[in-house]
Amino acid sequence: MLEHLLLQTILIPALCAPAVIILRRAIGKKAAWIARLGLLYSTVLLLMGCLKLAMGGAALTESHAFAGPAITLDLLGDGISLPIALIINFLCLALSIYADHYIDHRIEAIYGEVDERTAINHYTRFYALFLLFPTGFMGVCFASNLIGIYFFLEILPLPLYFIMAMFGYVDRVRVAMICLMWAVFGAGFFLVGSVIVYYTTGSFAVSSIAAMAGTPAARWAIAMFLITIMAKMAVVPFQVWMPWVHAEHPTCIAGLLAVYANVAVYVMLRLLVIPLPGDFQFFATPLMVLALITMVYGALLTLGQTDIKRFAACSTISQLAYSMLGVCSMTQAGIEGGMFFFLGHIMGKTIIFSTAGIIVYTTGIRDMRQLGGLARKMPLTTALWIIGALGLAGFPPMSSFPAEWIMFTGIFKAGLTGSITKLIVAIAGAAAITLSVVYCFRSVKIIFFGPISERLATDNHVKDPPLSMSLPLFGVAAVAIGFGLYPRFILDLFHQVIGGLPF
Amino acid sequence: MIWQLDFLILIFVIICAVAAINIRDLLSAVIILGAFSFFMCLLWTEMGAIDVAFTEASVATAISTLLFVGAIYKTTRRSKD
Amino acid sequence: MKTVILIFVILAGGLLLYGTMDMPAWGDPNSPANTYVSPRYIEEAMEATETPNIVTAVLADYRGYDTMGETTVIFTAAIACALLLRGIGSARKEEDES
Amino acid sequence: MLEFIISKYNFWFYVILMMIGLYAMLAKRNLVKKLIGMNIFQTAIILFYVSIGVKAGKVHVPIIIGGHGTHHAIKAADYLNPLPHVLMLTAIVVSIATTGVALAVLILIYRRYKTLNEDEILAIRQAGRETGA
Amino acid sequence: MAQQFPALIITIPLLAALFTVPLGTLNRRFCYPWLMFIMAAVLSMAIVICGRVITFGPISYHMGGWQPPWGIEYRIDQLNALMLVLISGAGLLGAIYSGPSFKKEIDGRQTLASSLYLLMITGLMGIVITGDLFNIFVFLEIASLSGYGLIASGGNDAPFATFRYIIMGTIGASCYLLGVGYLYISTGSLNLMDLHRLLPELYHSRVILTAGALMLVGIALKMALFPLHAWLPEAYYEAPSAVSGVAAPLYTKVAGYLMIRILYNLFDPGFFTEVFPITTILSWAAVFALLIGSIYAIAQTDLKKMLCYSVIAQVGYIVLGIALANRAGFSGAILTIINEVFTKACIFMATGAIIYRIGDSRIEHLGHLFRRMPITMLAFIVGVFSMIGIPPTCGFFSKLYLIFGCVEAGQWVFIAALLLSTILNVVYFFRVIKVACFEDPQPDYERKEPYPEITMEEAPIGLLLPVVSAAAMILITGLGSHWIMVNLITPIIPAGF
Amino acid sequence: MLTRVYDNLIVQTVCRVMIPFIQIYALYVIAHGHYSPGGGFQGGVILTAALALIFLAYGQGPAIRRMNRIQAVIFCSIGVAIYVGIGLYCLLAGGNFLDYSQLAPLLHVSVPRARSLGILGVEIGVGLAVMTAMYSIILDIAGQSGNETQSTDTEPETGPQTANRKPDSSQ
Repeated sequence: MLEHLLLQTILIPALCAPAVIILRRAIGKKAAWIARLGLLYSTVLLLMGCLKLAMGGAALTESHAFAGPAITLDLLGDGISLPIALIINFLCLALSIYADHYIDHRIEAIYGEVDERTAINHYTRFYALFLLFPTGFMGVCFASNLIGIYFFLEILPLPLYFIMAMFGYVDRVRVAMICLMWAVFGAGFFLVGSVIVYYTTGSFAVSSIAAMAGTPAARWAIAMFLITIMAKMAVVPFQVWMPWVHAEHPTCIAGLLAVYANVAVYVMLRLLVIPLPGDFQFFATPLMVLALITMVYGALLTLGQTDIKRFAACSTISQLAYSMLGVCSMTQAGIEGGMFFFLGHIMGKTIIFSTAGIIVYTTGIRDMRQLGGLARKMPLTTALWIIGALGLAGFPPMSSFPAEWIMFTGIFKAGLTGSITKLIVAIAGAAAITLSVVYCFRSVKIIFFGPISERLATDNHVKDPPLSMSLPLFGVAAVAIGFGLYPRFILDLFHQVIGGLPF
Repeated sequence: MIWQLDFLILIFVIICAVAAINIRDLLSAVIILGAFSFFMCLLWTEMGAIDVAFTEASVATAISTLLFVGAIYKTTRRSKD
Repeated sequence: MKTVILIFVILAGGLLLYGTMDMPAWGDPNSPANTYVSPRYIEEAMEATETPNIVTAVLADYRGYDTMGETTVIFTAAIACALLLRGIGSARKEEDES
Repeated sequence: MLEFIISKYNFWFYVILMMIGLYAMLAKRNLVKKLIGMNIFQTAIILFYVSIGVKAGKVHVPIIIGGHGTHHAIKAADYLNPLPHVLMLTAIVVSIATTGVALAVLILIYRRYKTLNEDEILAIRQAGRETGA
Repeated sequence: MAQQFPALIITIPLLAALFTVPLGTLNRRFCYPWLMFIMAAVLSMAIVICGRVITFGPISYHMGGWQPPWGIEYRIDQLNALMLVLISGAGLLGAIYSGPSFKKEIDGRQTLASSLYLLMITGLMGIVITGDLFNIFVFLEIASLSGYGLIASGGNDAPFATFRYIIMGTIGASCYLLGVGYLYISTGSLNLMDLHRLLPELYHSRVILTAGALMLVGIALKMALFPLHAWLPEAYYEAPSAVSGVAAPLYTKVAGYLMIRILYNLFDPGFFTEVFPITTILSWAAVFALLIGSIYAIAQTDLKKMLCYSVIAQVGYIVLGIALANRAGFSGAILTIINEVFTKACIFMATGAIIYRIGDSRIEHLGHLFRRMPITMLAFIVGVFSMIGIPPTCGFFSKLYLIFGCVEAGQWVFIAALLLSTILNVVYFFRVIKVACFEDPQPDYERKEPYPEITMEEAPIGLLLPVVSAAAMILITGLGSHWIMVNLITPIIPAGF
Repeated sequence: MLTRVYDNLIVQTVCRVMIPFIQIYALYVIAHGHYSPGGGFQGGVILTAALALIFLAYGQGPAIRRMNRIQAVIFCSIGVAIYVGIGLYCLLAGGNFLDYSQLAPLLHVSVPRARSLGILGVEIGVGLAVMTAMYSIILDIAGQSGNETQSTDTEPETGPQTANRKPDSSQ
């Protein structure tokens, strides 16, 4: 079972997708269980991989022929990629359960009352597309050559485009196109970067990037990769697409969209920070400043939102910058914290966005100002939102708290011993957290407390959603809290790789 | 193979070719094309390629001209250039 | 437009003339074309095929495959003309008429 | 110099002929003229090939003298090169076949546009497209 | 018997074409199953030949039992075998497709069209299988003439488009023939392998230079390479769907094959890169082709016209790969040929199916198509992904290898052009997908009333099956590209790369 | 069009006299292709000329009565099929495609003789194919088409010559 573990995790969702489509006539909606079981299986696999690694096992490496003898698909499961892949896969699993009712609701809202057959077609189409996400994410996590990473980065925008255009909200087709064009734009630069690497080192392996340290080509390659990464992460000059895309997609993939954007920080760590610390130093400070600007900008943008989905969307811009700040700080603690924050953020974002989806699902209202006082009618939802908000704000039981703590102490220490910029960045960044605290708690207050409107009070539909929607989110919350209370499991794994870096 | 004769026929061939593409009446042009083919046959016989000449004589001067004339009768024989 | 084409044609002709400069002289019996492959046809054809007309022997035997292609070309042309200028499948009607 | 000219002039003539054909194919606006040019063009190539096979001096056409039952040694130098002739038989057939198909197409064109002038046809099509859209 | 397959694979479709006419005179309905049966037989033979070539190495077959260079030789290496499989595969798809398509578009003339179709396949296969330069010309003409006939039988403006095609095609074939003549006058041979052996001594002869240039110009005309492309879009646009669904994938690719043969098998690779650097010109022409083709494609409002222009762009990819003259570029060119055959077949045939149902192919008329013809559109999208180069399809791998080729050659401009054309591809294809999938997207998420009732009206199975199989082949060749690289492409990379 | 001159007695009489000679000459050209210039192609074209002469002198109707368009195409396929068939027979007999030496056992002759006969066989095929193909092309291009408007089916040959058909039928 553990043989070709990494390849299995990539292939199983990819193989489940056609199965879902093919079997839809025979088993109807139960076809979605194929997706869920497949994801469950790969999650278990990854968990076993992580445990093996935690108990002192060696990093997993695999090599598979891909396209001709010159290009192979090399996979690497080490201390960073395995836990990240585990969490992402777990989120996919949780969302695949959550999506069940939600997507029914979207089909009804968009396509009206449709007959059984069409409904099942739409439903299974969603799941088939959904399964491409885990394929792409696992691939990006594990691939250890540039072509592999490019390959999987190219896959990712496709399900996004189609899911968005089929099941999204206002003006969804145009927004989907925006998203796709940004992705193609980014991918092009990534390819150019890879080609530069290949040209100078003669190989696409990530491990060979280190060989170009100190050459002028290294800077060019870094610049190319950075454009891709920043476009994906919606760092300030490239942030235009994010509020649109994040606000209008169906919320059942919200968490995955957060991963889609945020996984770029992992790519940055893998391709730039670890192999080329020296050359990356040149870019680190400007990037930190950019990250800081993005943090503040995103937070202010969030404060101004009244739309419940846009609220979550804008907060993503700000939150993404935290992990980038951590990784760009070029300190061990900063990087570990940044990566850990990445995990905390995607879990928190999944919870809060999905809860927003629940609210839209039950009330049909997106404007926060029309909501209020929902706590009495929807206690479970309120709990979920609060947990999510705590996660975003970085409050103690959640995993983002230790993450921010480690990250900022790391930067702070580096600032005290050396560069004054880092000190300023650390202080400013910590101050920016207060902004996120403000918007988080403001949202809780507006939505769940205060007076309830007449319409909502009398509406019988406004109640806690079916358990299949809330339970997976509680599962995610439990994991987030678990890591918040016991961060060592992940951090130790991270440390296996990052501890060896020369900072 | 006498090169002077050869040269002379070639000149004729060229004249025919130029005339064929410059005459405005298409029917005449086609007939001149037939003459062109005929001179070509002569040239090839003179070069020793009797089989080719025979074929050219039967095809180009007969069938090809017939086809052209037939097509021109079905369409138009006027041309602006 | 015609001037452009004329210039183009003259240039192309110039290229071709340039190519002829290195050609073996016209009628040179020792040119590669006359000494490499074809002598064997001349020497062997009579013996191998009992056909004095070497052109026929080469046409239908040594390079008989080309000739098959040539016949196919004619057939293709006939079919193409027929396809374009008549609605076939109306064979019966035409037979009635004749 | 004269020798050089004599040794090459045949090739030059074929080039001239070919260019006449090419010019007609490209510059003439009448479609039949284009076809005439095409015929000249192809014939020029055939001329070139036939010229390849020529051997100066006293040589026979490629038909073995004595006909059937000859057993004296046959010298290759005594006969013309038959291969270009063979190739050109095929080329002539190809040329007539192409002409046939082209003429068939030409008739269809005339049926549709009632003219054979390329410019007029283009104008008709342009007008048709504007009214159609 | 299997060692006679090289001859049979040509003669069987030829004989079948001959018998189609009497058969169709008996009853027009016999033609369609007959066509499919023959093409299936040809495909299976091509696969057997391909298998034999992979296991036992190149096959040499002497026509009439005469030794080359005196007789005509068939020399089948991996490249020929691959092309045979591609041609017969696309031919089979087209044959299946031809039934409903001919019935709708040229009803009453199916007999002759079927016969001509088989002749076209014969001609194309004859071009790729033979090892004799003049024989290539003969089969080139068979393929061209049948193509002229089939294309001219299409829409209203088809004859005029065909006439231009005839003029350009004849110039191209004549240039090729002249090039062969130049080679013949300086070597005395017509056999490809034999010439390859003889030519290196003559590399500095002006005759050989002119011969190479002439043959390449001729082939560039036939494949509609950039400055010589003007005839193509019109001709393929006007052709009947079944014809454009086969001609668009095959003609330009067969010409690409010929270009590979001439550049690297007839001459040594070094000749065109060093002695006579025509590859530089070719690669720039290719770059312009792929940019200009894409730009023209964006400007079109008609789906089929757009695809015709994208054929020009794709020719650019193939020629670019060939002209880069290195291992990766060469592999990329062949992968592009493979991928393009199925991609073009898929999307042209899908477009034909759309025209069959909708009546025309203007992009603004394609709304709701995804709901009306879901399977066709799904296949179409797979084809589009392959055109753009999105991973699991073969188009991704071919583009990847092309980029490697550019890297190996150190041509950064070309990489930029490739990426730009990819983005242009995305623009023009997603415009279609957008209209077809998500026409009039509702701005209001609270929408309650259903969409207007749209009933599914999928194309008939005869049109659907080839489209879907082509889409499946795109995915299969994509996933099997490793196998293709190892077994088919690596053995034929010319020595000297 | 080309069929206007029906009543030109002189032309018709000359043709009636000429045509058999032309045809015999054509057959001679085909058969004697081994020994003199000529062969299937040239002979076939001359045979076409004979048919074309009928077409020119008597009009389309009589020509079509001798051989109609469908027959022309079918005979053309038979002609090519003779060629391919001889090649295929050689293949089935154990040689390569078109290896005429395999005909020797069948015809009980020596190998060179077999090759010679094989050449004759294919020349006959070529002659038949070329004659009918050229004839078919001439009929299509120069003849009256019943298909002016590209309708899906051919109407019977109509036009002014139908009136002239009666006197012709006595020919």
